Amino acid sequence: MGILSTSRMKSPWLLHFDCGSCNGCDIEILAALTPLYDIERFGIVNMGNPKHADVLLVTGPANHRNYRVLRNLYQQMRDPKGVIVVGTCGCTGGVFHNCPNVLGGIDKVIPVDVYVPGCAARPEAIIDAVVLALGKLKAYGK
Amino acid sequence: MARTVIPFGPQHPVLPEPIQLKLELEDETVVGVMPIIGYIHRGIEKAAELNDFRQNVFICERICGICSFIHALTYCEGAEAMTSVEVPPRARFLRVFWSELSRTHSHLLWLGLLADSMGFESLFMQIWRAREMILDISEMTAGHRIIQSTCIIGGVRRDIDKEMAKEVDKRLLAFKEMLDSTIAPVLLRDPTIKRRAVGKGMLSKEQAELLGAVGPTSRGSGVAIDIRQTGYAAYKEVGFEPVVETAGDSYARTLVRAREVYQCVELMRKALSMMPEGEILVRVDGYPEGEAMSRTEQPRGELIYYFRGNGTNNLERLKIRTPTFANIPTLLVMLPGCEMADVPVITLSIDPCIACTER
Amino acid sequence: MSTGWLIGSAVIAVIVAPLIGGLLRGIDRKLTAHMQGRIGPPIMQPFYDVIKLFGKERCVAGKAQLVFGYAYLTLIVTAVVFFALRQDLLVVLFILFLGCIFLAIGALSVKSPYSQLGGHRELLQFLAYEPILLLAVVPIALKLQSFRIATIFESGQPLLPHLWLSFIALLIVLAIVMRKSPFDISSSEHAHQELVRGLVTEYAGPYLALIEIAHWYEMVLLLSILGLFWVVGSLWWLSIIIALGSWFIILIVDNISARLTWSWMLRFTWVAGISLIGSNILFINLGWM
Amino acid sequence: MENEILVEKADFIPAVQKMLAEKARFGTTSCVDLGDKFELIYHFEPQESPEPLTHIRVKIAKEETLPSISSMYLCAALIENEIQENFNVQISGIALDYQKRFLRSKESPESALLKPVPYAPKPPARLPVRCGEACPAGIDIPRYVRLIGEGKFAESLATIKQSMPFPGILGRVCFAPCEDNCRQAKQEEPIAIRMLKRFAYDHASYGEKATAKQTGKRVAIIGSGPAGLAAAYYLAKMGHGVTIFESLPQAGGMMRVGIPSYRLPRKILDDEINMVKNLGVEIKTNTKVESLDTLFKDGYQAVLVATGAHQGMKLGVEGEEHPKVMECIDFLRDVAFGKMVKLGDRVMVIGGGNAAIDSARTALRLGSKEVTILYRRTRAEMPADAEEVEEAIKEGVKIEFLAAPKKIFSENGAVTLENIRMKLGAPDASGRPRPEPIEGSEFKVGVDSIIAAIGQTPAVPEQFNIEIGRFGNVIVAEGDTFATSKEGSFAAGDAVTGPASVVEAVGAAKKAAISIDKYLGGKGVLPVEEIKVKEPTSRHTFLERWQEKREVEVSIVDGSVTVSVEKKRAEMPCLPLEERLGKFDEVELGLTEEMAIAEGQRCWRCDLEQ
Repeated sequence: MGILSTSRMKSPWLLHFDCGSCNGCDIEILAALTPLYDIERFGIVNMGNPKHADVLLVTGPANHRNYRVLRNLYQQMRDPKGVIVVGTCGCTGGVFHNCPNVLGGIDKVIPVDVYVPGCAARPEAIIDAVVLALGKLKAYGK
Repeated sequence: MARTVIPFGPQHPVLPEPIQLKLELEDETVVGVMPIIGYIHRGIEKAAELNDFRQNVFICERICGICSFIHALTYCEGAEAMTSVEVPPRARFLRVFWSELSRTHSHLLWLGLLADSMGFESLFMQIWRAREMILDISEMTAGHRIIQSTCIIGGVRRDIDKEMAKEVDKRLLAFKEMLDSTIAPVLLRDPTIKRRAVGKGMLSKEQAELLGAVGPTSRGSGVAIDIRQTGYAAYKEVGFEPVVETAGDSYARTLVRAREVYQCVELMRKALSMMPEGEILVRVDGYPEGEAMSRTEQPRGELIYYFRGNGTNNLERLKIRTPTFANIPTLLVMLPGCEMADVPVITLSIDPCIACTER
Repeated sequence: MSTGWLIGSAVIAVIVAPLIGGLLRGIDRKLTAHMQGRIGPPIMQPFYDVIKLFGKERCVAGKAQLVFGYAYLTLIVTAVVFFALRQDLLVVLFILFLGCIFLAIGALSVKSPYSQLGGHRELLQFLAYEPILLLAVVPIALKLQSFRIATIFESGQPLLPHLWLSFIALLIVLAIVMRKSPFDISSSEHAHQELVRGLVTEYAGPYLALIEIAHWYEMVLLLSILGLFWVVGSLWWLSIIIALGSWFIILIVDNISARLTWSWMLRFTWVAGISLIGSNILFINLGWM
Repeated sequence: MENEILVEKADFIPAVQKMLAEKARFGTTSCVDLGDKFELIYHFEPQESPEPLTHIRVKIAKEETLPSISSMYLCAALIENEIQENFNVQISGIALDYQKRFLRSKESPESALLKPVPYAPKPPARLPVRCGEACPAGIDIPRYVRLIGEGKFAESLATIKQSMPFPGILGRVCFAPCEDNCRQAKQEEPIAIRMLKRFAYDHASYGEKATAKQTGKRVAIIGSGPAGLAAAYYLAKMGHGVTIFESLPQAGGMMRVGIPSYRLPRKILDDEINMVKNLGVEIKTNTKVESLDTLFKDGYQAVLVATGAHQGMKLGVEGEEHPKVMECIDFLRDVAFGKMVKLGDRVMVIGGGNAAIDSARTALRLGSKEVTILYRRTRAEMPADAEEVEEAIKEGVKIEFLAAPKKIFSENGAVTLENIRMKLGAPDASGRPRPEPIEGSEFKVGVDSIIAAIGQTPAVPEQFNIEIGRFGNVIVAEGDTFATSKEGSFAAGDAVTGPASVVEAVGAAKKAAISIDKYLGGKGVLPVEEIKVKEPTSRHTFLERWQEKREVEVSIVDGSVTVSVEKKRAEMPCLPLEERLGKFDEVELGLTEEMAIAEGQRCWRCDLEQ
């Protein structure tokens, strides 16, 4: 394992986008930053700038209005990058599957690497998912 | 510098949720603002017409993850009114308990975000650490950290026995102690916080009334509106008095919420101690017919549901008016004239919950 | 001191400075996390970040920005070299200023409104601290009758007892350069800011890494200038303690305050900084210090 | 649903206007698609929340256009936009059109909404508070208590001075109706408002600044008691020349002759009188006014009669003329002026008011061994201050409740008092239970002196030629103007109300001074000093919830005690009992700075929120 892939493993920067969730997962992502879970232990930082981020965390189902924003964000991110969907509704549509304005899961818009089910997903599960997504970053360029 | 238009959102780290504010800037002074909403519209009102009226509880709960219990409670109150169900008293007290639990965690979340938007990271961390204590209570009593999912039509699904009530009480006291020792002094005394919040985002009492502001936003301007005064669930028995500040700035709204956290703790402890023995759930027969309104006080303000049923399994119409929806127009008064650096603080000071607003 | 020795030390400075800077950033993040009740990232984290950024896809918003970014790094390194060569302190500072201006122009050269505002604020920030930094040199020169760093080394007496007022003013500058609360207005260390790290919004991948390294150089240079206040023969290690001590004070202040606005910053730094240094100069002239 | 109003499209706007006129709050609008029609339900909340909502229901055909109500209720614009988008209902003239991305559409007028507000925090509007309303002098109590809590003693004193001239006196002797009305008393103990007033006087100084131009008018005031002095103070400040006529050798009235010096040291009294003198008021002592007409002849344009109530009331029992029976008011006056009064060892005081307590405590200080108070009712009905009663009991005064004198006669060379036991009956006109004698329960007590302290009445000379009320000998004065039946003469204080308190006299004198100023052609505006302090922009309560323990060192004459002042009312440090007897030193020592600040911070600040 080269120093570059080690660094990639150790420094995933996050971008969080709320794609129409109920806030439940969003606040759990924020909670993962805070003292009890302290996601920064793993070098994970919430960046807020797609150009700097490595991992995109999406919550909620895609809808007719925001899927363009989501796609835009995804395209602005630089390789290597990974996408994690947090919450059941983002995975499949979940409880909102028959809502008129909902397209369905995030994977209808952009490719997804890791799915985190749960309504709302627990912070432990989110940290776990980020670590799983690192596998993709590690394998980049090989 | 000429006029610049800055798209504030929909994806922006200060806002956990997508709302777009098109800010027109002159140098760094905001001269115009245009909120653009609709990024997370899911069509829950329509979906509620497609589902069985009993299932709707679960979808209403997921209108907003922060105050999910109160959404479920409002739906249930309306549905119970339409099906003429009398909720057992113990269930009503338990509903008060979980409502206040939601409110506590929502206010703490907001206080944390406010500190963060001011760049006061260590205070943010402290507040969220205190919030974890509330989430632990939620997990202990309801089985989930944020979406309690205990309220259903006819009562509640889970009971809190004596032993657990004792434990909850103990934890609430510990929580209060933590607030007293770490958070309240900083919020009250730190000069940098005051510099960022005092006098920022002024909303006078007249404007608050004119714009129909609700909840802490209006209470921070001296309008004492609190729907809990109507005495729904068991608020009448528990007793309640709204918290009001008069200054009308961001700091006043902060204080309203901070004081409400203390009030919530008291209400929770009262609800648990006054709770009578008995059933927690009654059987619901019949289908919703006619019309009903139900109103509750969310952490952000007044929540209004309008129901119309036609005697079948499905509702004919469900209309939801959320508090943030009523509070967004106040941004048009508060933002113009402020500095760009104050935009996050002022925007947050109405505690926008976009997931609620857009349903 | 021989020329060869000096050149050797300059080479060492160019290599070692970013290492020290990165390490300090790592310790900074760890300490901050501990102050907030968290565990925090590993100390080597800044290096992981930078190496990872080098491995990212290249993307640049405009060629011009790239040029300005490189210019920033080059000028900062030049300033470090001049410092290591014990040249004129004024020259070192002016090279540093030039570098900072290039960074701001780089941010202003792209169309993104965040970057524009960030660049604008960087210039304001620059306006706030550069006069202080420049003025702080004057009392040193008054005391030693020379602007040369070598003179300070040769003087044989510590400057701090005479110039502690200027030293305090320099602490404010350090806080601004380290982008710490309450001064972190143009590109916050904290991500949750209204400008989304405005200044460097449009730098991505390896270029962001370069900017980051330049920041490390800048911080080490500033700390070294603070260290100059006590470089005397046998107690030379005190200068390192002083530099690290001031760095630690900045960390604590960062953790107990919120971010304030640029207008406040400008007022504060000018009033506090200039009055501190002004009174220092006055006292020296009166012979009190 | 209840409270629904069904309207046609044409009546819709008038219906909303009616809601607006009733100041109802707009809640929201629900829209239902009925196939060929839309039904829109506008929900309004009546002004008195929490009332059930009122609903205005209007049905329109799908192609019809409904007028927007956003010109009346701006907040409705958002929901109208939403309905327009979701249901394709046509609504015309929405003030804020979010869909078209304009802040205002062309047809809507520019509204107040879009103007930025001035960016300065305003102090919240102050609400009437119970303590302030209870104060006869109308002092801004919450403000001065807050200022002491903030450590701004001089500003606090100035606040008191704005509405009352004698903080030194009233800080010691006021019966503090404010404390009885303190909202905090319901849960904890009331704020020690009187002690804080005294503290402000003791720890800060105040210079009189605002004085109006001289008017050249002259006013005579008869009597230099609290009412006379306060009226003189205000009239002098309003620019009139004031002369006070006092028949006694020293000024001060009842404050000098009725209140013993252990409660009100003479130095404080003299200071306050000097303060009034420094404003240019002339005080003529040993001058008895015989007639009001001579005053008018001497060139006074107005006269204020503030003669007080110095006539002791008769006991009305057999043998009352016995030489060993003294009027309490005469007794206290003699003591005040340093006359030797011989009481003997056993003293009996009859009565239950403050005067009785004062007499008893004075008697103890004069060397009497056994002092007993005889009172017809029980302690709960005693009109004297509870604190005073307590101090008196502490000092060794005995109180015989439910007993009344029946006969006084000499027996074996000593005075003997025959008393009768009483029981409480039905409430009388004053609301207190009427004492009724128990037949056959007479008992005898041998004493050396008897002090009658059952009340006083005003004694107004007949030559004054002013109307005297039928009951209680009081002067008849008009309620608002304090004018008496004689043109140009006014009256205030105990002479009008009968025996009352210092603070009531001061409050009445203030109003009388305004009235006199108006009579003399002035505007009746009291000159008030502006105080520049930072007003609170918000009510920082949850301070009170801090469980912070504040321990305070309190030093008492020698040695020191640690008092925890957390949440508790400050306790006034008092002179130890053994130091009190035989001396007339002041008993209350005054709060320390830490105690006062802690006490000031304890206030709930009801003036900022109810």
